[in-house]
Amino acid sequence: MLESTIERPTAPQALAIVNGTPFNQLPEDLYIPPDALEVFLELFEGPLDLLLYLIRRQNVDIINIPIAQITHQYIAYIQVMGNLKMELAAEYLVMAAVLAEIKSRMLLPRQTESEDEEEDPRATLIRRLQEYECIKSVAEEIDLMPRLERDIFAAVVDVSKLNIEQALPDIQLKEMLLAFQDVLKRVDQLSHHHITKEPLSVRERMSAILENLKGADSLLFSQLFSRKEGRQGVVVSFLAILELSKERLIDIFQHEPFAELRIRTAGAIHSLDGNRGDGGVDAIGGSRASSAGSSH
Amino acid sequence: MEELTQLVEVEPVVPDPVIELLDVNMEIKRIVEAIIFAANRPMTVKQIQQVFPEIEQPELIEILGAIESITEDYRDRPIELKHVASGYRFQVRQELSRWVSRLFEEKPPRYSRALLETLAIIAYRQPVTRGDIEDIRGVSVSSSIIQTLLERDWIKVVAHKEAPGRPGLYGTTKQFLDYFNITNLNDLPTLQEIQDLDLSLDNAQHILQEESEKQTTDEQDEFAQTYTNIREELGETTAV
Amino acid sequence: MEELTQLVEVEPVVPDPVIELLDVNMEIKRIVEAIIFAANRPMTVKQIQQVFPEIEQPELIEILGAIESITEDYRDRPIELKHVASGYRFQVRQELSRWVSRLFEEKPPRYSRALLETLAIIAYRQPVTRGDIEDIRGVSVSSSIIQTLLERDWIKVVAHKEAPGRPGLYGTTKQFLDYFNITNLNDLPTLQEIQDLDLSLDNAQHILQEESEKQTTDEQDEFAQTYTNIREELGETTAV
Repeated sequence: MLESTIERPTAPQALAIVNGTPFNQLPEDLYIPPDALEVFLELFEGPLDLLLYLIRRQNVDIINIPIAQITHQYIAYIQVMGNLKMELAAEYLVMAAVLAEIKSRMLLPRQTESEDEEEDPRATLIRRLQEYECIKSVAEEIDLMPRLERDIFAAVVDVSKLNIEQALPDIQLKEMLLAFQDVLKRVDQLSHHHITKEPLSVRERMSAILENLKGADSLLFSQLFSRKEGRQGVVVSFLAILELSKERLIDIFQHEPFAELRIRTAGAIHSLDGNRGDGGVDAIGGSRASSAGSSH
Repeated sequence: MEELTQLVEVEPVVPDPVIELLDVNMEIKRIVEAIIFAANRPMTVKQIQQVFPEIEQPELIEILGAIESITEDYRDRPIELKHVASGYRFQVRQELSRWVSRLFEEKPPRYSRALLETLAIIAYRQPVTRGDIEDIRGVSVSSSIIQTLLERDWIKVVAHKEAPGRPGLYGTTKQFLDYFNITNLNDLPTLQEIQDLDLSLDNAQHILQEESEKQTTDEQDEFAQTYTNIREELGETTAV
Repeated sequence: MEELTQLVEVEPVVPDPVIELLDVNMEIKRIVEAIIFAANRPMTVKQIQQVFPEIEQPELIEILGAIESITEDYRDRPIELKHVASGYRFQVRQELSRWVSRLFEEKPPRYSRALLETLAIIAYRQPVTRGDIEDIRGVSVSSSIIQTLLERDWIKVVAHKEAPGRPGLYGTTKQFLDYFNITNLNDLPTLQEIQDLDLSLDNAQHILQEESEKQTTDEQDEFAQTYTNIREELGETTAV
C-alpha cells in the first residue's frame, strides 16, 4: 500500500499523496507558504540531513529508525515539494527510492541467509546516517572554535621603518655582452648609425677627464697627462681630449695668446652665465680654442 | 599524507626546565622576539634560526629557550606568544577579542554548513576525494566550496587517486590549523565513535513491523506533527 | 566590564604627571594595548577611544595615561610603542633592522634586457647622454633603468652636455669595474669581438683562444687573464 506512493502517478490536482490518499489542498493548519518551503529545504544539507531531522523529531536512536514511518514522512515531503514545483535536488529522490526499497524488503518474508550476504540497505542507510551525523556535529563544533578574523587577532608590528636591504640582482659579464651583441646587430641593420670602434681605453679616459674636470673650473692641458702611463697613456689621453672636443663635451681655451692650453667642460660656460662678471671673455675664447682643437 | 607526517614531527623539547631561564642568551632572545613580531606569519624554530646570518645561527635549543622565556615575559600582557601548527606567533589574548573585533568594520566571514561539513570531512577522513565527500554528505559538493577551501589554503590536493579520472585526494594544511588556532589535527573536536551496528535482522524485522503497524494508525497524526514542527522551526528561522 | 562601568562614573582623572602611572586603570590599559597591537594601522587616541563601546569609552586622558604606561613597559623590549604622524603603533626597534631584514629578503629579481643593453652602451660608448643611448637602442630608455644603474653605483654623471636641457653624460664607475672583476675597460672585449662572438660552444672557444693567443704577444698580460675569465664564463653558459 505505502510503497505504491512512489510509482503511482500523482493525480494532477493533488498537492500530495499521503498513504495513497491524495491531498488536494494542504490543511489550513499545515499550510506553509511556498517560499517558506524553499527556506525550509535550504535548512537541510541534503536527504541525510532531512532524514536525521525526521528521526530526531521522533526522539529515537538512529539504529532503531522507525523506517516505515520515516519513509512515509520523507516521501510526503518530497511530494509536497514536487507539487509546489520546487526544484528538488536529485539526491532527495534517490533517497526516496532507497527508503522505498528498504520498506518493501521488510514487508517481504525473510530471505535465506545466503541472499542476505549482499549488504542490507537498511544497515547501509543507518551507517550513513550515523557517519553524517558525526560529521555534522563536529562541523558545528568547528564553527564554534576560536578562529582568526573572528576571535583571534594577530599582533601586528610595523616594520616599514626598518632599513631592509633588498638583495640586488646579479649580472654576469656575458649577459651584458650578449645584450650588447644584440644592440650591435640592430645598429648594423639600421645602417645610418655608425658606432666607431675606437679603443675602449679612449672612451674610458674621456669619462675620466670629464670626471676630473668636475671638481675644477678648468685644468691645464698638461694636467691631463700622467708621465707614469708612458707613451701609450699619453696617446690615449690625447685621443680622448680630441674626441671630447669633437663631441663638444669640453672646451679648450687659452687665457691669453701663447699661454698654456686649458680644458674645461663645455657645461662650464653655462655655469659661468650665472656669474657673468668673471667669465664672459674666457667663454668666447674657449669656444674659439675648441674649434681650433678639433681641427687637429 | 605529507601534512600528517609533518605533524607527527615534533619540535625539539627543551630538556631541562629548571636551568633554561638562566641560560637564555639575552641578545638572542631580543632578536628572536623581534623576528617573531616582524614576521607576518607563524615562524618555526628552524625558520627563526635561519633568519640569523649563517655564522651567527644559535642552536635550536637556544631559540626554544628564548621562546620559553619570552612566553613567560608576556604572561601578564594582553598578547601572548602562541604555538600554532606552522610555528609561533604573537596574538591578542582571546578574552580581549570582544574589544578588538570592534576595530574591524568588516564582519568576519561566516561559513556555510555545507562548507564546514566539507571541511570537517576532509579534516577527519583525509585523504578524500570529492566523491567520498559527496557519499558522506549525501549531496553533491559545489565546486565553489572546494574552490573557497583551496583559496583559503585550508585544503590542498595531496595526491591523486588511482581511479578513473584520477580524482584529487584532499587533505588539510597547516594554514587550516593556524586559522583555528591549533597545532595539530588532534586538537580538533573529537569525532564521535560510530555506534556498532548490531542489526540482527530478526530484531530489526520485529521492531520495524511493529513500527509499521503503529504507523498505519498514527500516520496522519505524525505527518501533521512533523509539519507543525517544521513550521515552528521555520517560524524561528524566519524570525531571526 | 564591571570595572569600566565603574570608571565611567568616576570623575575624569586630573592629569597629574606624578601620579598618573599609578592611576592607570589596568583593564583599560590591557584593552588599549590589545587594540594597538591588533590594528594594522597607526591608531590615534581618539580612534582608540572609539573602539570601546559607547557607554564604556574611557576619557582620552585615560587612554593617554595607558599609552604612557605601555610605552614604559616596552622600554627594554625589542619592539617599541611609537607615536608617528597618524597615531600610535608598535614597531620593531631600528637597531634590530640588521637581524630582522633577512626575513624580508626575497630572491633578487632579474634585470631586464633593456637595462643590460643600456649598461653595455654606457660602458662602450661613454660618455653618453640618455639621448645617445636611445639613438643606439632605437627605443626610449626609461628613467628607472638609469636610476637603478646610478643607485648601484655602476654609472655616474661625469659631466653635462652643452645642449638643450644640459643632459647628463654617463660613464661607468670604479664599482662597475670591481663588480665585473676587471681593472679597466680595455679588459672588455672589443666591439668587433663582440660582433663576432658566436656563443655556440665551439665557436666561442675558438674565437677566444685566438684572442688569447694574440694577447700573449701583446704587452699587456692582464688581457690574457681577462679573456680567460670571459672564456670560462662563456664556457659555463654554453655548457648549461
